[in-house]
Amino acid sequence: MTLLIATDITVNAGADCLVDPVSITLPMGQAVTVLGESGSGKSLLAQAILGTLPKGLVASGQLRVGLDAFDPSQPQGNRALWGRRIAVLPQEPWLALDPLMRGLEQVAEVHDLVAADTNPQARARSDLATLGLEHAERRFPWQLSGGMAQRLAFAAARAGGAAITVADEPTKGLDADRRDAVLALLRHGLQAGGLLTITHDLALAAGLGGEILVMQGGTVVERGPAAQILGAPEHPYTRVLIASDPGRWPRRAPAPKGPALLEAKGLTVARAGVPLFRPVDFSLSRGQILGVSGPSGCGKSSLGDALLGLMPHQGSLLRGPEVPKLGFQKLWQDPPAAFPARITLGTGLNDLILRHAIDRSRIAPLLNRLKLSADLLDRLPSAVSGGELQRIALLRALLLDPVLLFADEPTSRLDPVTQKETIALMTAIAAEHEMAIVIVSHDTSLLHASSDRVITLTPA
Amino acid sequence: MNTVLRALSFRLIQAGGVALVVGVMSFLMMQAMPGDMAYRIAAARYGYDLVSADLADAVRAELRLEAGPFAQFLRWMGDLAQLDMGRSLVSGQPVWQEIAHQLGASLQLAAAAMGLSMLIGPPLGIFAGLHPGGWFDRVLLVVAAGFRAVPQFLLGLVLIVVLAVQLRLLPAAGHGSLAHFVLPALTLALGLAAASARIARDAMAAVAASPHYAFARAKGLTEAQILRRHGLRNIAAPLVTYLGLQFVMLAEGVVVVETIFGWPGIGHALIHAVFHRDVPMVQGTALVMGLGFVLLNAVVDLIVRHIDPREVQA
Amino acid sequence: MTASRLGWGLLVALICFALLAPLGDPLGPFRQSLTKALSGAEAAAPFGYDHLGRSMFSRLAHALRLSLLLAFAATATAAAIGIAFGALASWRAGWIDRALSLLADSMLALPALLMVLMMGVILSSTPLAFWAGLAAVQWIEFFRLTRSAARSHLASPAAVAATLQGFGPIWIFRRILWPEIGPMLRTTIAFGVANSIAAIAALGFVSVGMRAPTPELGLMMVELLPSWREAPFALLQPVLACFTLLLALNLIAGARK
Amino acid sequence: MRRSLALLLLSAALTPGVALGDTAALDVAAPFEIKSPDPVLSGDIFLKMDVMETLVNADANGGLLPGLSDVWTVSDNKLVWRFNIRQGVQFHDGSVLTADAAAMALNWSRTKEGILVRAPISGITAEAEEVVITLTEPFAALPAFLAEYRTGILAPAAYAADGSVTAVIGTGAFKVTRLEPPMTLEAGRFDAYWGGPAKIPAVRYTSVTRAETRALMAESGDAELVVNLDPASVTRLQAVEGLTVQAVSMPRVLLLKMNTGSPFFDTVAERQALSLAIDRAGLAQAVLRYPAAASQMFPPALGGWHDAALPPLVYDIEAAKAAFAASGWLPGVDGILEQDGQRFEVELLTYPDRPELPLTAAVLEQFFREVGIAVTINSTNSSEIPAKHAAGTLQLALLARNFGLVPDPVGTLMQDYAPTGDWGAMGWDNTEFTATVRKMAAEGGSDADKGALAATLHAEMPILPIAWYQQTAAISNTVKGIVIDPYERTFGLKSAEFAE
Repeated sequence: MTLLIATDITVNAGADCLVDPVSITLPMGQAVTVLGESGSGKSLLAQAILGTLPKGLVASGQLRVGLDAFDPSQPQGNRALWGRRIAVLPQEPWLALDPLMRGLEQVAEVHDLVAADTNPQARARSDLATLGLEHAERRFPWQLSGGMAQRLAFAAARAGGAAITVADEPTKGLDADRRDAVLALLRHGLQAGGLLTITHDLALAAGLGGEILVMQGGTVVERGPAAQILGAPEHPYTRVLIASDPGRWPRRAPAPKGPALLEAKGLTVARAGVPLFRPVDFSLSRGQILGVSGPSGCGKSSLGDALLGLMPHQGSLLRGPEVPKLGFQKLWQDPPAAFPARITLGTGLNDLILRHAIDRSRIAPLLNRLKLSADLLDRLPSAVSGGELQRIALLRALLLDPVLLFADEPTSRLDPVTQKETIALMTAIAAEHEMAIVIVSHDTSLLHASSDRVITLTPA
Repeated sequence: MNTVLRALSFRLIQAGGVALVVGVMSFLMMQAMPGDMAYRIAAARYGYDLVSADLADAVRAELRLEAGPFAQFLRWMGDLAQLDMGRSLVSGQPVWQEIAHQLGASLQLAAAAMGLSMLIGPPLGIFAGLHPGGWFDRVLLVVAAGFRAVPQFLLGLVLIVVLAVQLRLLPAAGHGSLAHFVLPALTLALGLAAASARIARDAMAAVAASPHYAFARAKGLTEAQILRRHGLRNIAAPLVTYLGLQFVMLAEGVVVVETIFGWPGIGHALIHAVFHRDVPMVQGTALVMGLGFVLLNAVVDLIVRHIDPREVQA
Repeated sequence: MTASRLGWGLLVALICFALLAPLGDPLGPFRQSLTKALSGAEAAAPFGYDHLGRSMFSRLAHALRLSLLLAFAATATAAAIGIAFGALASWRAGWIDRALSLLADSMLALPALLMVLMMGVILSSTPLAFWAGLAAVQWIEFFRLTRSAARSHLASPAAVAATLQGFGPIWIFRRILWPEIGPMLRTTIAFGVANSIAAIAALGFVSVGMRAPTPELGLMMVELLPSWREAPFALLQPVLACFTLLLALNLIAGARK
Repeated sequence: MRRSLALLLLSAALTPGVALGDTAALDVAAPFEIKSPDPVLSGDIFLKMDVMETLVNADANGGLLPGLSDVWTVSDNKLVWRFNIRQGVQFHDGSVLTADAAAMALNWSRTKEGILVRAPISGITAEAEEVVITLTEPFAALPAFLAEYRTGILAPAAYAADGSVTAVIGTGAFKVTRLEPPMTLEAGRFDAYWGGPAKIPAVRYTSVTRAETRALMAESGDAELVVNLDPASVTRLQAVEGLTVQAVSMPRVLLLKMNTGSPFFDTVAERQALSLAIDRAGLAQAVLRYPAAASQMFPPALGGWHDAALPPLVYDIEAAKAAFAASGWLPGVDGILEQDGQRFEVELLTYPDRPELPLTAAVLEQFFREVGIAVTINSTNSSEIPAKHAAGTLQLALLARNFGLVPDPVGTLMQDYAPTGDWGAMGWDNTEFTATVRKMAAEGGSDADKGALAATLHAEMPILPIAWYQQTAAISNTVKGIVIDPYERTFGLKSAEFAE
């Protein structure tokens, strides 16, 4: 049985065509996954089908859900689908739940108002029980863990009885464990319906199976069964995309061990007197890269702050004698947050040059080395892409001749291809400048591919 | 529960701070008081026609003004510590009684105005906030700015002339019957509604643009259901906080309306007390208004905490 | 944005009138000729005469000068104090923060009217009392705004990065904090000035503000109010001036990004 | 204060002070605020509302009439006065007015800076049906003093042990049913009133400070009687159907007080020159809006004191300049008069309680600048005038003075001009004048005496009269019998009635 047929869906902004004609067929019990990077048009495609395109964008094509036809260019008509025929999973479930409504009610109201069930409370209770959410009935969303919120949102989205589930980037910013949980959840939904997933996450796509469409620049460059696309990609872009999976990165050649820069013994960080993670031992010399992994909230960032001297630590931490005053620098997870938001990047760099009497002629070669165009410096941080901004942050740090760079999830907000380029550049620069890097990531394969040594923090 | 206790203890500390500030201000006032305080009080008591040097001397002796400002200040503060606000220097009535009557009248008027404004402002604001940038939103912005810019006495006069003098629907001024409430309350309410409409509009626009509002749509609820179940409760917290603040601003803004409509009130009392250098009255009024503010805020805190149990950042 | 531009246009027009009108004015705000009381416009007095035969044109210009000057001075003072204290409280934290916050919270509890009236007793000069009283009321808003903005921005990665790069607090204030709170301050200042002007006029109207014969908007209204049926245009002038001024400021403050 | 603040706020908010308006009541709106139930503070309102009465009454010309005392006598040595108390008078609480009760009320008034402290009284006692007042020296104005509101008679039950007044229990035609200072007084007909019950069932007094509001209340029919209209409203209300506007000349005078001890005003010539610089007619028309320019000290309302034969005060700016020049005041380079290097710069003190005063001051400032006098206006609290008078630092003051506080102006004259007083002459001492006033106070005086005093003031000008006041009121045509009394003692409520 075919749940949904979308034929020749396009998205236009005025005369610009943002998505070239795409057709999708979603059979019962099957997953269709649209794979691509930001700007590839994959989200617009989903929005065109749902009828949620932003103002100014117009869709065209034909849409058939079950036996009923809908016109994507008249999105008001699509509203009847929401909840009843198509369940939309929110991107960040903890934000999508009403913060002032208790868990059970968020699900029960859909049974009541959308599905017109006679006993909505009981139905909702059994939904929650199925997902192991008995404890969430009386709780507010902000009292739930991320995973619980995700399951609650899943239950609420599907309570209207929709057979089709649309999930837009359901694993954005999740670590491997959580990603697996989401995968299980989506597969659970697959038992009684169809699933359309929009993602850049190769592991998720592999796990869901079914059909995969690879999009680049608004065009589907390759489509086919999951095993075929992931196993034997044909289009060059698909190959680049698949090669950007950290699991497929080449292993780094170990750096020579020099004099120690940092020597940690029994090191931990305490908050309100309670240690965050079990004490760790490591030593680090110039040119080396240390990977740090661990579950979320175990104090990875705090460890970095302790290394940088921004936070007190417990245990012993010895710094090399020759470390200059501004020798320890940091890269942040969210690149725009690391720059003053209201001044241009050039102004900030100029202030830095004046402050420390840095030779201005060093900037041009560095821009070149980091593959950055000089006119980016005239822009505000918000007008520069995340990958470029992270490289400018690297440039900013390099101007101060650091001996250690603490990189806190430096690529978790970047697309896979950009992530690969950025990490490669960082490691190369570390070798050139004899700089040590401490890199924090939730992605262990990334760490293993790019570090000399990986330590894993375990909660105390 | 302990967050409630923490909030209440914060309000208690604030109450202490209020008493302290009032005390210091009163002391400064006493210090700044020119030497002819006795004359001023005599003028207030007996009328300007009757003030004479003899009367001033009698007042000075009666109130022990010779002791100097510092001694008086200590005396007043001492009384206050025993919860005695003393007597008005002018009328001789207990400050307590005078405040109770006048504040009561102000509060009645303020409550009526608030009630009326809440029927006008928030509904308009919510409607505009549901369609931000639409024609209604833009018209409301200008109309609200206009109403906030109209001097209240002018609005009051226009209302009197139209509704009382021309149409003879309502009494022009005075105090005592329900009908007397309508015009002054309406005068105040129009300005208040202009302000609360904006707050409601901004809160509604923010909530309507939030991911959870979009998710409610995705769940299949209709717009009316979403507004009722996910909109109103979420805008209630900022709105209630603002209305609490507005109530206090109202208590002082009411003074102009009070004089126009011949309404007894705290603003009126305060102006007289300050003008006549009736220090216990000024002190008592300031203290009661300040503590009233603290109390009101404590109540607002509790209501907001009930609506939105998330830990509010101080 | 058009509402905001309209607001700026009105404000600039009023300021120009207030500054320029007295330059070419032969009569001045005090010269009276009783025989011309409430009579209409003529070359020497383009807006007619008030109940004492004084030039409305001249009085209006001087009243606007006074209101604008007092309101801007009070708000500027309040902003300076509030921002300085707010930055100090969030920078130094600890007991300084707690003491300043308690002071602000306590003063916030006192109604503005009370503050201005009490200042009127402590300071003998009325304009000075307005300035001090309104500043004493308004600094709290700037303090709270700066403090909360500073608290979030001082903990932001950008501020930490600046510290790691060897920048001091002044750079952080100038490059990170100020550009963030600046736009918010525009709104707060516009509201502050509007509220000050309204307060000055309201107190003038209840006869506890500026004293006759000083030209002041509220006082002019109350003086001309008795003749509102004989000479509605005379009364309308200060009313319109006040309304336009407040409307301009409200439009500026209320403009949305 | 034992209850908590929270309780206060709640109870104040919930007090049902809300009752539907009683249309059967006659509404009076006036600017005066009720301060307390004590006649010494607010007796004027109780007297006018016919709630409280005095031993002696006065007619519209200031002539004395029997009040709660039907007849009074004075001993041959003029030191013992006997006031016979009217029989059959009841207080509102049902108790009977006795000489004891009256004496008690007067004695309490005496302890409270009432007017009686100004009379040379040695004792007030009750003997049978008479209140006996003994004096230390003869004092003819005593009955007039007993007509003043501060000597109003309340029942013994109205006084607490310390003499403070807790309730208004008078003998008037209306009995207080609600008293809420500072705004409201409501009173219902007192059926046991000795003069026969009033025709109107109830009266209500509302204090409304803004003149514009009062005028609107008259126009909208809210209040049947509105007193103290502002000048601009008078013209308008005259055109309103269903209203009658009454204006009555009253014994209140707008005065310019000068320090005759200062070098600016120490000669009669200088004071006359200053008087010539004032355009009284123009000022009265612009500020007061009625033709009330003072041509001499006493207005026509003060029969016997006003002398139509006196040459009226005139406005002549050139004569004023010439007179100043003759006195040695010559214009300096900037036009300001100078004498021996001293510039003619003075401070003019006034107060805003009466809105016309600062305005008048502004007008005077312009008049005086014309002749070369630089005036700085200081509009401040009224009490600054007696305070600066006492300190000797006063230069010029603008004030409004009522000669009818006591129906006999001699009381005011004694306070203000025999020889000086807080609200009268400053640094002026005319022994003959003083002697005459004192004699009149003790023994009473003839019209010739009064005329002589008025002539002296007119000639020596210790103070400059500017304008005479008028009492204005708007009366609804639905009521009959309202009286506008120049002495502000009554509205005539007890005999008024609704038309139809």
